[in-house]
Amino acid sequence: MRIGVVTFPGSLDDGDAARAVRIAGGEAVRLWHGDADLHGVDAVVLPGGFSYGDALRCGAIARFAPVMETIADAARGGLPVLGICNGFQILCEAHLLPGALTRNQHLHFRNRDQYLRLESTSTAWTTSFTDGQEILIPVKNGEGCYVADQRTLDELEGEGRVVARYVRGNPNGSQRDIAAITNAAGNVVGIMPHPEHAVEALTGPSLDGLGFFTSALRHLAGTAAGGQLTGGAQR
Amino acid sequence: MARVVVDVMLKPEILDPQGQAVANALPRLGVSDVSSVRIGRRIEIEFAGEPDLDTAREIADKLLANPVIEDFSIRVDEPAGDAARMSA
Amino acid sequence: MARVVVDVMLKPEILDPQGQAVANALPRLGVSDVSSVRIGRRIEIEFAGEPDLDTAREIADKLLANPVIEDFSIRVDEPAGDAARMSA
Amino acid sequence: MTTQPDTATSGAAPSRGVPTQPPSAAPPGKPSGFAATDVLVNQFDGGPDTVERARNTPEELQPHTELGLKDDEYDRIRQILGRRPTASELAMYSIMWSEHCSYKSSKVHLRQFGEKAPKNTRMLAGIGENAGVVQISDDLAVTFKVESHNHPSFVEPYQGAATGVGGIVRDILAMGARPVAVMDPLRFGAADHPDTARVLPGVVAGIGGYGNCLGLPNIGGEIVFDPCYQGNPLINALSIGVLPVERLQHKEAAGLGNVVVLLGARTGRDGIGGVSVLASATFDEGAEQRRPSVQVGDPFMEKLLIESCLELYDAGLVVGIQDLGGAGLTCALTETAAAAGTGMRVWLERVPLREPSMSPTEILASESQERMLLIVAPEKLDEVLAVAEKWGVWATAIGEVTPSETEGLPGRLVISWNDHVVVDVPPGSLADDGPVYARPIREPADLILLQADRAETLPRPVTSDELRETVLRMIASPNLCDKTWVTEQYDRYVLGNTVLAQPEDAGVLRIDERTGLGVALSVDGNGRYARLDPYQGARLGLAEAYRNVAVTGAEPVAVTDCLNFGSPEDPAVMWQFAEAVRGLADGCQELGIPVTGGNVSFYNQTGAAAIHPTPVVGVLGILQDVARRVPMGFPPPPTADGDLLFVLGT
Ligand SMILES: Nc1ncnc2c1ncn2[C@@H]1O[C@H](COP(=O)(O)OP(=O)(O)O)[C@@H](O)[C@H]1O
Repeated sequence: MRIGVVTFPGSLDDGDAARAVRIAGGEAVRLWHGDADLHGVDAVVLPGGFSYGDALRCGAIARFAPVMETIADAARGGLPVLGICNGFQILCEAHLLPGALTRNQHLHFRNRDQYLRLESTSTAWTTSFTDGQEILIPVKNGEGCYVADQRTLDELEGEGRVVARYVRGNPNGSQRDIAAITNAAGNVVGIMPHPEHAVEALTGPSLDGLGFFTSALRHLAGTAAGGQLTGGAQR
Repeated sequence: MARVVVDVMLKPEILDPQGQAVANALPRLGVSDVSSVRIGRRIEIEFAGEPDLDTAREIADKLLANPVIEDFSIRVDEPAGDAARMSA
Repeated sequence: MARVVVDVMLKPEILDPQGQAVANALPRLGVSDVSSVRIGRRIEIEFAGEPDLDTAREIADKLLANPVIEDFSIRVDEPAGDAARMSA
Repeated sequence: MTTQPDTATSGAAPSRGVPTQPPSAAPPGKPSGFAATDVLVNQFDGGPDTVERARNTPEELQPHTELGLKDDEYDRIRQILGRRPTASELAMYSIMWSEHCSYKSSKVHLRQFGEKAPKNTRMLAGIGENAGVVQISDDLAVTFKVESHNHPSFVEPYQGAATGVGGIVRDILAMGARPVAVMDPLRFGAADHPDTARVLPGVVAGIGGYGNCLGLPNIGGEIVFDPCYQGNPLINALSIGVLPVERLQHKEAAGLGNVVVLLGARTGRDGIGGVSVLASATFDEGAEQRRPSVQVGDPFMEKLLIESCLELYDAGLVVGIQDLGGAGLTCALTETAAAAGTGMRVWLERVPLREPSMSPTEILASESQERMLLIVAPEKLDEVLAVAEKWGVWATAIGEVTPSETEGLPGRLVISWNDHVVVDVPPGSLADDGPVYARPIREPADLILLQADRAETLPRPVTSDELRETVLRMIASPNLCDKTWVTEQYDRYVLGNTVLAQPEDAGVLRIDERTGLGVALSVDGNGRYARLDPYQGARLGLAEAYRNVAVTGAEPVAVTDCLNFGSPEDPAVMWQFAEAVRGLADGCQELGIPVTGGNVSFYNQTGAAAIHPTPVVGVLGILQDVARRVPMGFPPPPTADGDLLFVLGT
């Protein structure tokens, strides 16, 4: 299975996302922001970092990169896409996910090991987890506070599209402790913390991040065999 | 000056922690009659030729403001009048 | 509205990487006649009573602007006239 | 010969051969707000001060004192040139002969590092290069160095600290390495002083803002509070990089006819007069006027600069490279030419500018960040421009390498600006032949009293209540308390190779995923010990860093240092400096590891009061198998049940 990892100018965790894909057993394919061709990948990761220096708003400019136009179309067609941190911000700016990520309430960049609770395990990126499972992965961001209007939030909750919530403390003030969400189809997931930094005992606080990448590989194997994504609503 | 100014502010219902932090610091400066502070962005767009409000509006709409959380207003820059620019 | 607006912009000689990045992105939106973009902050200070320019100036000087790299201008907010506020 | 990154996202074809500089009708340079800049901006009859004009007006008075040059230094310049210098030349000499660039007061002492250095086969580059390079396996080397950005960070904490990180990272990059981590030894005034509340959050946000955005994990540092740093905090920054041995780069501008390329951000009026004034003068009065000379950093541009340089190295497109740091183009042009012993011809009007009205002197003195100088073979130029275009950074051919001698005379650095020759100098006279001083040294008069006031005379806690109170007071003290508020603002995970970071004694990085090869790094210093005894204080700093590296399981192999002191013109400070250098050199000799590079920061004082002498020492160690690193915490039970504790040493 080939999972593309996009590099924008200013992407930083792209190498780490590619490493995580490899450790999970996939083939990582590096994609370049200026190249609209997805080179036949089966899924895409938008990595963390500061694309375009986070000028204006995080993700605001990356959204207009040639590769993003292709990815947006493919995502609407069901391509599994995982946006991590800056990637999550890009997905929101591109309107592939609802809401927005704003300045942390405490106004500081914050890097710590963070507990999350998985709340939707039927997305393309979370089937390796069990519902309600608590995991520990690093969070590191300055603008990770998830906001959306009440109706959107209620809709996300109602449709089971809140993928993960912060537990034992909310590191950035996100509304309803939201750490990760998905689109209605369950193929596009945005997550603020960094699963790619919890895939090796030597360098991470746990191996909990690996599940996101193995989920995608499992999901791809399933769809290749004719399986269907059930989406968040089926939870 | 062929300049258009776009002001982008958070929608009123969106929390503004930065503005809040400034407001909270005011009593220490001895200021007590401020009821709220909101912090947004001011973007100055310089055109090569004539200032073009329509283009500016399109830029603002697509790029400068995020409609999920922000409103914007747009105007051709009038030369500084009463407003004293201070080089602090 | 008892509101004072403070505009804070980088001094002209100071590098504005944000404005630069936005200007560089404009051709992707099909915009080619913009020669430069500068990004600053717009701060709205709401007073409980009368808007107080002197207080606002002190707040701007001490809290809102970094005098080493920024200039600010300050004015009582005139009700939106020509400038259309758009809720995009 | 410019690539214009008009948009990083578009695939626009490089627009070559476009002169970026407006024609000579440019308006005269306007003062940038910094008093000494007015002195630098020396315009005559609408044109700059040229070599020809200097020949014809030998008696013209020049403001050398205002630029920090002593009378005899000025006389030497006239002697070297056989005429008075032009305004641009004068500015260049004042910058290159400043304490910061010439090491004129420290050179005679720093020699010991070389003289006492143990035999070493690992060191591929040492003192005199941008950073020391240490071979750690058959095919890999690391380069590391610590530097100060003290004065700029006091003036403008965020940008000062941010550009401090940016500067040291470019040093590492210039050696051919990919920067892989940073560390930040910091010293502030009293924790409860109002100005500390201004400086500390700004500094921390600046270091985090720049390092995080650059994608470099922060793997350690120090935060020390002491009133002696109140008016003069110490902001030191360390960076480490990794390179394949054969990718080692050099700064020599070798190869007649090779092209001199300026890569990176456009040049603005940042920090003009910064090096010579901020870093080499006492920092008490006039801070207000100096403010505009602060530099503003753009870590996004630096990230692009890193990626483009690495791509250029790997494609073998670079003959020589030098970062632009404190002294901007002046330093980069003279050092690359002097190192190769060649001449150089530069056309200044080709330099891409942020402000078209800049004068040639300002262009030469600008400390704009995120720039590198490349020496490129002419046939490779197009490829170099294409790489720059790909990453969206400016690349401009601004000059060429000229013969090392013509008609028996050594090569010259000739710089013109719109057909006016504004500089014509032997490059070595700027880079290598600066003044050297053996400054007078005298033991501080108060030292005997200070040493007589021994710790044994302090009251001791005796009762258990007193003991309890002492312990609580100690763990609550700013120098010992938890530093999470600071370290949480730094990304320690990015790049995925951080094995140990805060709050461990040393940072540990995996260098090679295949073999498990790793390194450990620690920076330490203790100004209070050094104040009591600079010789022992420096040795203790070294020993502490050495121990911190050793306890992770690494073998310590190399040292870098940042020597933060008061004014070298004060014999007592100079004595402290001499003693500290002697102590560090002796310590390194005893431990058998070399000093590979470092930095001297003088004039750290408020009024006449110098800071404590503060040598900060970084030690690098190698772990053959990084998986065997030893963290400092006890493993949680049940793993640790029944483990025995030992105390080693005396
Ligand atoms: N305290 C020191 N110990 C060892 N080497 C030093 C020290 N201070 C400066 N050096 C070396 O002197 C050379 C010049 O230093 P510096 O001017 O800081 O380099 P750069 O040109 O990168 O700014 C460098 O090679 C540096 O490593």
